[in-house]
Amino acid sequence: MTLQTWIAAFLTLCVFSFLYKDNPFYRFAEHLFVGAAAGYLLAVQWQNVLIPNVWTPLLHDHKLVVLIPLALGLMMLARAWDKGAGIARWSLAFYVGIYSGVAIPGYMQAQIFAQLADAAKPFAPGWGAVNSALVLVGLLTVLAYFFFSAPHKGVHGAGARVGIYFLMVAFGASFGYTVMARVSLLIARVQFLLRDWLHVLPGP
Amino acid sequence: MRRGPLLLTFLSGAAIAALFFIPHYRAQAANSMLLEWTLVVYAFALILGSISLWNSHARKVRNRAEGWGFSVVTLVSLLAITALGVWKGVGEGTPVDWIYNTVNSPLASTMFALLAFVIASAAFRAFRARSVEATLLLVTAIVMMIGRVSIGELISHRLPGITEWLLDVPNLAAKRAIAIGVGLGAVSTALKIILGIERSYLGRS
Amino acid sequence: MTWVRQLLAIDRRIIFLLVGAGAALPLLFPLNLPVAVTPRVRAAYDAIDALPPGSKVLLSMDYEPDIMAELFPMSVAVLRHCFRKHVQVIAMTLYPAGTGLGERAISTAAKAEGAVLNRDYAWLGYKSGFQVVMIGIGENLRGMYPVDFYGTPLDSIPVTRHVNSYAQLQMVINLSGSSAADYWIQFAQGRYHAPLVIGCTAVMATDYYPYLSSKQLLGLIGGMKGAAEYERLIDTFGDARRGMDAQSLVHLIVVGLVIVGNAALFISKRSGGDGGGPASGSMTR
Amino acid sequence: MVRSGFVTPELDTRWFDPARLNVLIGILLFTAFLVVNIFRARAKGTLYVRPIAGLKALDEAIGRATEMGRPVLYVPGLSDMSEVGTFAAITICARLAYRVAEMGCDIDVPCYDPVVMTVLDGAVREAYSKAGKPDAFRPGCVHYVSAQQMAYVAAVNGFMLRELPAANIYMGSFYAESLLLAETGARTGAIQIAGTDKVTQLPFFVCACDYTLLGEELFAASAYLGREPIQLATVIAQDWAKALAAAAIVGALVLSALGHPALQTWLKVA
Repeated sequence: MTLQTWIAAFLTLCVFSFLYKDNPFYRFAEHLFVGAAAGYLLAVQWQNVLIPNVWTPLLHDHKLVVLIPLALGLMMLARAWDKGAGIARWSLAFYVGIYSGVAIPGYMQAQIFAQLADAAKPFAPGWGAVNSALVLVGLLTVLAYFFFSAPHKGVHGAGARVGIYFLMVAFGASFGYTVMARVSLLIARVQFLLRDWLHVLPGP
Repeated sequence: MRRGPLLLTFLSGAAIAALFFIPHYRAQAANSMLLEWTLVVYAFALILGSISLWNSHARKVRNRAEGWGFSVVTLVSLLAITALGVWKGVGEGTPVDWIYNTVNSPLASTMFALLAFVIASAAFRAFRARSVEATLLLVTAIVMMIGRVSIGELISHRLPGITEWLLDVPNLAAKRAIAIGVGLGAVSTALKIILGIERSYLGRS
Repeated sequence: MTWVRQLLAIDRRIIFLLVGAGAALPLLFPLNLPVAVTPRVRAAYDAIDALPPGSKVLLSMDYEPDIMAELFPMSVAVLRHCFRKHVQVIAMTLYPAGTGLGERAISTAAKAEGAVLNRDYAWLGYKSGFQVVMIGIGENLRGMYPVDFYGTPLDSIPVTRHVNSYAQLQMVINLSGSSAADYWIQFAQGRYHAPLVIGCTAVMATDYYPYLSSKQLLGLIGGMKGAAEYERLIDTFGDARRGMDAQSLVHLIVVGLVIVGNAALFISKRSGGDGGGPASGSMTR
Repeated sequence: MVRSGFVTPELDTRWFDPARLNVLIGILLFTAFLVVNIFRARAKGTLYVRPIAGLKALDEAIGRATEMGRPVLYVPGLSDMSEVGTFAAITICARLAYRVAEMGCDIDVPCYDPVVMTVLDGAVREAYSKAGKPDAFRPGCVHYVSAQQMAYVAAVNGFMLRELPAANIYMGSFYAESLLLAETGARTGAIQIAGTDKVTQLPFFVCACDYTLLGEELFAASAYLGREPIQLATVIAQDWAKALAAAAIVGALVLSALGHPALQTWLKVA
């Protein structure tokens, strides 16, 4: 446990040293990280995909249909040689085809229709109506900003200008929240150094 | 030359898009099977990627390029962890799990934590109210940063309400327009691919 | 106005020190400022609170250690709430490195609330492939997870015995720091109409407001602050609430830096200075 | 299919889900827009798409890199082939590599996703041969770095500080790494151009880069760069769909107010 904490603390400080300037400690941590991450991901794919989805069904359950993805995968590997580019193209074609096919109804349903239906619901009563109207104005003007087939002139131009203001408020909101997220992560790191490594904070 | 792969893209894409509309249990089983196949293809692509990584660092070591010693670190860790993972597994309590928690996890968390510092420095030097737009962005950000944490409430009881309104009205409107626009962009790109209009992924621009 | 120029040219490392101190000092000397509960977190709490005892929820904890600061305290808080309400939890993760964290979150919460494995919750562990798993559960849970994390068949576990797909679940809760959340909306909610509550990192939170408005999401817990609010709602004091003082202070520092930076630039411009170097960005239309 | 379980769900044997009819109609309508505009584009030879400022800067950036004899760094986003931003990144990379090959400078493309790496490697190779300089292609210029986000950032940051690329171009889907990359790039004094459909990250790119393509502009850019009529046609088709969406919202609101909620109900996804 302590060895683990010490190594983790050392690596944490290696990365923080980057704030001072690029240095051999950071460079060491960077290269270790790249190798460790690649190795980990490979091992995970081996244990969690290749074994259960290829090895076991093929050798234990004798499901020959598994030969198809296996072949596609091996064809992908052909890319390691320049001459294999043509072979690997088949695997890419399949892979890209599947994800495009999933995307079409997926986006159409969850991102377009669901949002349209909600945007088209009747205004809330009372003061809520003002907010509903503002949301509608914002929606239409931002759509106008992202309208590419006409120059930003006249009514369309004015709409696009209002749209950009809405966009900026939304960006500002994201921005504030992002700062919040990053600060939280820093706090947790400091908690680790002070509590788990140096023991100057009481335990959880 | 590329007609075959283009046809394969069309068939696989059209099939899986059609399966969305077919609730028949056999159709749904086929749907899952096709998706599982992509996982296998990805796993092999990752092997390919790791070969690329290996080659680029091995080249540096071979040529004794500047900082080649660091590349040795990458090569050794890549090889050792892959071997350990394949041999002993990656689940709870395995050596790879221990290495992950000791090396990968603190390194990744600390890289994330660097962001807080970088943001603070950028806040001082780069976040400038140069125009009406930039000013709006900054003012909103400041209201959010103060209004969403405890200190905001001590300053004014209204602040949390204002932040909620900003999120619920202007933010919602803009994010919704973006969701619709990006959604259409996504559908359009996917259609272009399936119909063979977009072929850059096959190495043709 | 040389002092303004000097201020603008300040070494970034001084700013780094300031931020570091801002994060560390409140941890060492806590003030315990109050945490206000925001409506979306309350909505998430209310949605879970309204589940009758014996209901079943699917909890997917889709994150890795790098962002656990935000999501781990949230997981513990949500789990404790479920256990207290005698809501049965079927927990899983879509990240291999999330397995250890998920298990730790469950055991922490179970110990605190006296929940028992298989009677009050089941732990399914990791399964690869976002869309594959989400669609797979809609079709047949056992196709994805024939056994739980410990190798017990799902039929031998009281919690999962009668569960075959989203149809037998009262709610899906997803705590994630990635596009996994989008896919849960697209598939679990969009395709299979499961009632959905999401907890995410603060970065992602603002993007989900349209889905709250359209009722695709019943509630939203955003970041460590959201977790702290949840901790307050269930009346516990965890790591999220402990970090909130530091959060306030560092926010104040960042806001101060923005204001000072802009003010200094303004003064230096008025006195004919060059504004401390070129603008580092321009807004593109 | 059901292997076990006390609950045997009724097996669905329907061949069409009527509740999803609206989605199907939406897709067919959009496909029609696309086809119509492709024909229009073929007939006219070109279609109007408003200029996007950041794109002009791309040529400038490559020019500067050539003058300085330093490489161009192209970061194609940190996502996989299931994300459309990645496709835009691939198209833009192919066009950019063509210009780079023409001007005779060097490009480096570190990849996050191995499949994307395979694709980009092919695209860049092809761009070099199209530019008539297949021998100038440096094998390994498109390379895999890491599919772990922060390991990727650590490596690319290191590259920026040591190799000092003259231009850093970020196109595609970006997440937490955006500011870390863009800030380090700004420190090295490189020209920086970014474009992403991930709105959360835009403020950071806007602050730290010289030019930024906002959201959808990324998709339009990939079509615009080629100036091929067919590609532009897709941008116009999207505009038509946006106009229709706006009209549907307003129409549904008016109809509901007049007591006919049918359109609003129809839009609802079951």
